[in-house]
Amino acid sequence: MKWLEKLQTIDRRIIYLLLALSIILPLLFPIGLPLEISKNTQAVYEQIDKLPPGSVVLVSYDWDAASAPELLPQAEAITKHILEKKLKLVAVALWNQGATFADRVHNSVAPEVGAEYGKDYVNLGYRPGQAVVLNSLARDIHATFPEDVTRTRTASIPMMQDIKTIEDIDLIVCLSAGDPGLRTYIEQIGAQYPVTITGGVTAVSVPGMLPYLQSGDLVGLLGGMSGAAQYEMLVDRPGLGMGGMDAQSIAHLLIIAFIFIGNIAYVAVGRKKK
Amino acid sequence: MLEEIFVVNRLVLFVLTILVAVVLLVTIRQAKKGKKFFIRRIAGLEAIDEAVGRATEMGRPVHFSPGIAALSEETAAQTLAGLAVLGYVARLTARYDTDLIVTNRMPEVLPITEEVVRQSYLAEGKPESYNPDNILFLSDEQFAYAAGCMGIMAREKVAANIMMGAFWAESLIFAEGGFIAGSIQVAGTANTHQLPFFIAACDYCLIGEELFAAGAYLSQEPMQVAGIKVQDWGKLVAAVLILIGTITTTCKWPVIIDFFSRYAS
Amino acid sequence: METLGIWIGALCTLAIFSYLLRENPFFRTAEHLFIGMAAGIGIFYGYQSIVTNAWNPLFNPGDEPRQWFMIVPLVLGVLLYTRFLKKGKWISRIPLGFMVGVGSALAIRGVIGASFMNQITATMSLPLWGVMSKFGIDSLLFILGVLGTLIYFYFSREQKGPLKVGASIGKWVMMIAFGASFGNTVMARMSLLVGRIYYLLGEWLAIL
Amino acid sequence: MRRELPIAITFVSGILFLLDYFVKIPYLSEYVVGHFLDWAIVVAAFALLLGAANLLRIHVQRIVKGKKEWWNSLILLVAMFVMAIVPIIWTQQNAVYEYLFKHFFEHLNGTMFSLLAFYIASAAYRAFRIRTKEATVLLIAAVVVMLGATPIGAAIWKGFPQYSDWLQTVFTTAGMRGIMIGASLGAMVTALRIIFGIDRSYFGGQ
Repeated sequence: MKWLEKLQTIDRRIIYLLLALSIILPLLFPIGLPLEISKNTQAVYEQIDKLPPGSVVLVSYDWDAASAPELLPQAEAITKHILEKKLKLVAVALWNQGATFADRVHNSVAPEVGAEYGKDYVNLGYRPGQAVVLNSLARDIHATFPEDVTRTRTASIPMMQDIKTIEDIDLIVCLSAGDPGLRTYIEQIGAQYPVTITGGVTAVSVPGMLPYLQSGDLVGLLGGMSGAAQYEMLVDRPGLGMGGMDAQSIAHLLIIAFIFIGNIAYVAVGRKKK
Repeated sequence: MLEEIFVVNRLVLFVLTILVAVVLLVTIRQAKKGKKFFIRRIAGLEAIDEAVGRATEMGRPVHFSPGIAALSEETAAQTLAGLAVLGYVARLTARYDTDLIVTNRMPEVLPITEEVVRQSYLAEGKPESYNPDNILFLSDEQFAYAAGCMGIMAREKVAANIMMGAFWAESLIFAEGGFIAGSIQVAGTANTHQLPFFIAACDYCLIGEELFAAGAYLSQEPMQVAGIKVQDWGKLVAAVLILIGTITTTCKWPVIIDFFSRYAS
Repeated sequence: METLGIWIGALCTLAIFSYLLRENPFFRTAEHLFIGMAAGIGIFYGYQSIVTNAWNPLFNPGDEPRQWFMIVPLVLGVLLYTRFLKKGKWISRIPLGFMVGVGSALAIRGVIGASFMNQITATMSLPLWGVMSKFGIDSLLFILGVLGTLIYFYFSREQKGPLKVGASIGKWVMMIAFGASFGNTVMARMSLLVGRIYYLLGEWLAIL
Repeated sequence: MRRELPIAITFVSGILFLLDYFVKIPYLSEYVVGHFLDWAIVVAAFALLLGAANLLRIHVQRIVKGKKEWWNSLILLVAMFVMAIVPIIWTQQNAVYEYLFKHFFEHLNGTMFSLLAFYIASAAYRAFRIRTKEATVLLIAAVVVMLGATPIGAAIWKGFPQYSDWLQTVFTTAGMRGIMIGASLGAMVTALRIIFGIDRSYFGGQ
C-alpha cells in the first residue's frame, strides 16, 4: 500500500497543473457534447417569448467582473432575445460594475438586431442603496434615475415617456451574483407588485433560489455557465457559454476523480492507522 | 372599511409583525429581570470537548479562529457567537493545561479575544497559565491570514482545530491545512455557502443557527437568549401551519389555504 | 492599442496566477492595483449618484420644478463624515440612524412576505402524496424535509423521541442540500477559470 | 442627546416604513415615504465614498512614512484617482475608462476569484473525506449534481440529469426552505431589535 500513501502526498502544483490541463485541452480540442435544455431555462425563454412586441422588460445587472464568465453570456443571449422580439429594454444595476457591463452587452448585441438606443433600449446605470433603490424605482423610475449613463435626462428619452413606475414594466429579468440581486427583487418588488420576476444567477446561488421557484415567487432561472449555454442554444447565438461547456464537463470529472482517489487512499491507509 | 385603512392582503403579515415585536420585547425584559429560558446544549459542544481532550492526551496545542469578519458588519453576530465559544474552549484548555493558539484577522477583534481568553483562565483559577503570546494577529488580508494559519497548524502540529465565526472562501484553505496537520476539526458558520466545505473536511460542524444558539447557550446574554426563543416560537408556528395546511390540502378542504392567499400574500 | 490592451490583460492575469506558486511582489502589486481601481469605480458612482439625484434637481433643475427638499440628504450625507472628527463623532450617527432605520424596516418588509409566509403557504398547499420531479412520494419527502429542518433548528427542547427523529430527517435533507451547493459552487469556480483560460488562449495567444 | 437622537431617528424612520407596508396612511405613504426613499439613495451614495476615504487615509500614511513597499500604496491611490476622475469628467462611456476597465480591472477581479478553482481542486484531493456519514451523503449528492449539470453526465448515463433534478427539486428545495424560514425569523428579530433601539452595535461600540 506504499503507492497509496505516496498518492496522498502529491505536490499541490501537480494538482494545479492537472486542473489547468483539464480546461485547456477541451478548449483546444472540443468534444462537442450535446446540450440538454433544462426546464428552468425553458421557463425563462417562454416568459420573454410570450410577451407581445412593445412590452417593457427591466434587466438588472447585479454582478461584477468576477462573475462575468457566467453572467455575461447569459446577459448577451437574453438581450438578443429581448431586442429581437421588439420588446423595450430598460437596463439598471444594483452593483456598480453592472452599469459598464450593460453598455458592453448592448454594444455587442444591438447592431446584430438593429436596435436603437433610446428607442428600443436604455441604460439607466447604477444607484446605491439596494432595497431602497428597488422600492424607489417601483414608485417613480424617473426620480430614482433622473439621468441615464450618458447624462441625458430620463424624462427626455423617447422610450421612457411611457415608462414611469413598476406598473409600466411587464417583466423583470434580474441577472445576479449575490446580494443585492435576485433575492432583493423577489422580496422587495415581487412581494409588493404583481410583476413577474425571472432571471439568471451564478451557479453558487442556484440552491438558495430553489425555494422561490417552487413557491412561484420566481418563474424560471438560468444557472451559471450551463444556463447561459442552454440559452445561447435557444436563441442561436453561440458564445462563451457553449464554448466552455466541454471544458466545464472535463473539469468536473477531474474534481470527482480527485475526490475518489483521495478517499480510496484515505479508506485504505487512514482507517488502518486509527 | 378594512380596505380603506389596511392593505388587506398583508393583514396576516401585519398581525404577525406586531406579535413578533411584542413577544420579543416582553421576552427580553423578562430575561433581563433574570428569568431563565431553556436552550438545549448543542451537540457540537461535545465535539469540542472531545477535540480538546484529544489534544490534551497528545500533548499538542489547540488552534481557534473566530472567523474573518469585522465587528461593524452584519456578520458581527457570527463573530460574537464565535467569541462565546472561544470562552468555552479557553476554559477547557485552562482546566486541562493544554496550549491554546488563537489567530485573528481583524485588528479590532484582537483585544477582545485576548480579554475573553484571559477571563476564562481567571475563571478556572489559572491566571498564571494564560499566555498572551499565543493570541496572534496574523494579517488583515484574507488570504495572507489563511496562509499564516496553515503555517501555524503545520509547525505547531495542532491536534484540534476549532473554527467558529463568519468564513468565506478561505475556509477551503483552513480546512485543508488542518486536515494535513492531522487535527480533529470542529467548525461552525452561518455563511451557508461555505458550510458544504466545512462539512466535507471537518469532523463536526455547527450549521447556521446552531452557532448562534451555542453562543447564546454559553453566554446566557438576555438579548441573544430572547432572540433564540422568539425564533423558536416562530418556527413552531410555521411547522404547525404547514402540518394543518398539507392535511387540509390532501383532504381537499381549501378554506385555510384560501384564507392565507387572501390575507397573507 | 487593442493589442497592447490584450497583453496588459494577460500580464494582469498571470501576475495573479503566480500566487499559486508562491506569494510574490507581482501579485501584491496587482492586488493593490485591483483594490485601487475598485475603490475608484466606487467613488465615480457615488459622486455620480449624488450629482444626478440631489445636486442637479436642487441647483440645475432645467425645465423641471426645483426640488428644495434635496438639501436634506446632502446635509445628512456630509454629516456621515463627522466620524473622522475627534469631537463631533456622534453626529455621524444621525444619518446612520436614518439609513439603519429605513434598511431594517425594508428588511422586515422583504423577508416576511416572500421568504417567510410565501414559503409556508407554498408548503401548505402541497398534498401529502404527489409527484414533484420523479416519484409519487416526492411531495411527502418534501414536506418532511421542510418540517425536519425546522425541528433541527428548534432549540427549546432536548432532541428526544419524535423531535430526534424529525431533527435527524432534517439533518440528512440538509446534507443533500449542501451537497447540491457543493456541486454548484464547484461549477461556478470552474466557470471562472474557464473564462480566464478562454481569454488567455483565445484573445492573447489567439489559438482558439 | 448623543445617544437618544440617533436612536429616535432610527425608530421613527423604521416604524414609518413598516407601517407604510401594512396600513394606508394618508399623506405619509404617498408623499413622505417617497421622499425618504429618494434621500436614502443620496445618503447611501455618500456612504459609498466612505470606503475610499478610509483607503485614502491608510495609504497616504504608508507613503508618507515610507513603509515597506510604499510604491504599492502609491499605485493604489493613482489607480483610484484615475478610475474616479476619468468617468466623472467624461461619463462611463468614455474610451479611456472603458479601456482601463476592460483591460486591467476585469482581469484582475476575474482572476482573483478564479484562484478558488485551484483551491477547490486541491481540497477535493486532500481534504474532502468521507470521515463522517454526513460528509459521505454530501459528497455523493455533490457528484450527482456536478454530473447532472454538465453535458458529460448525460453522456455517461441518461439518469444523471434526472436524478440531479430530483435531488434538487425535492431535497435541496426542502432543506433550503427550512433554512430560509429560520433565517427570515432571525433577520426579523435582528431588525426589530435595531428599530426598537435595543441593539446598538451598528453605532460601532461606544
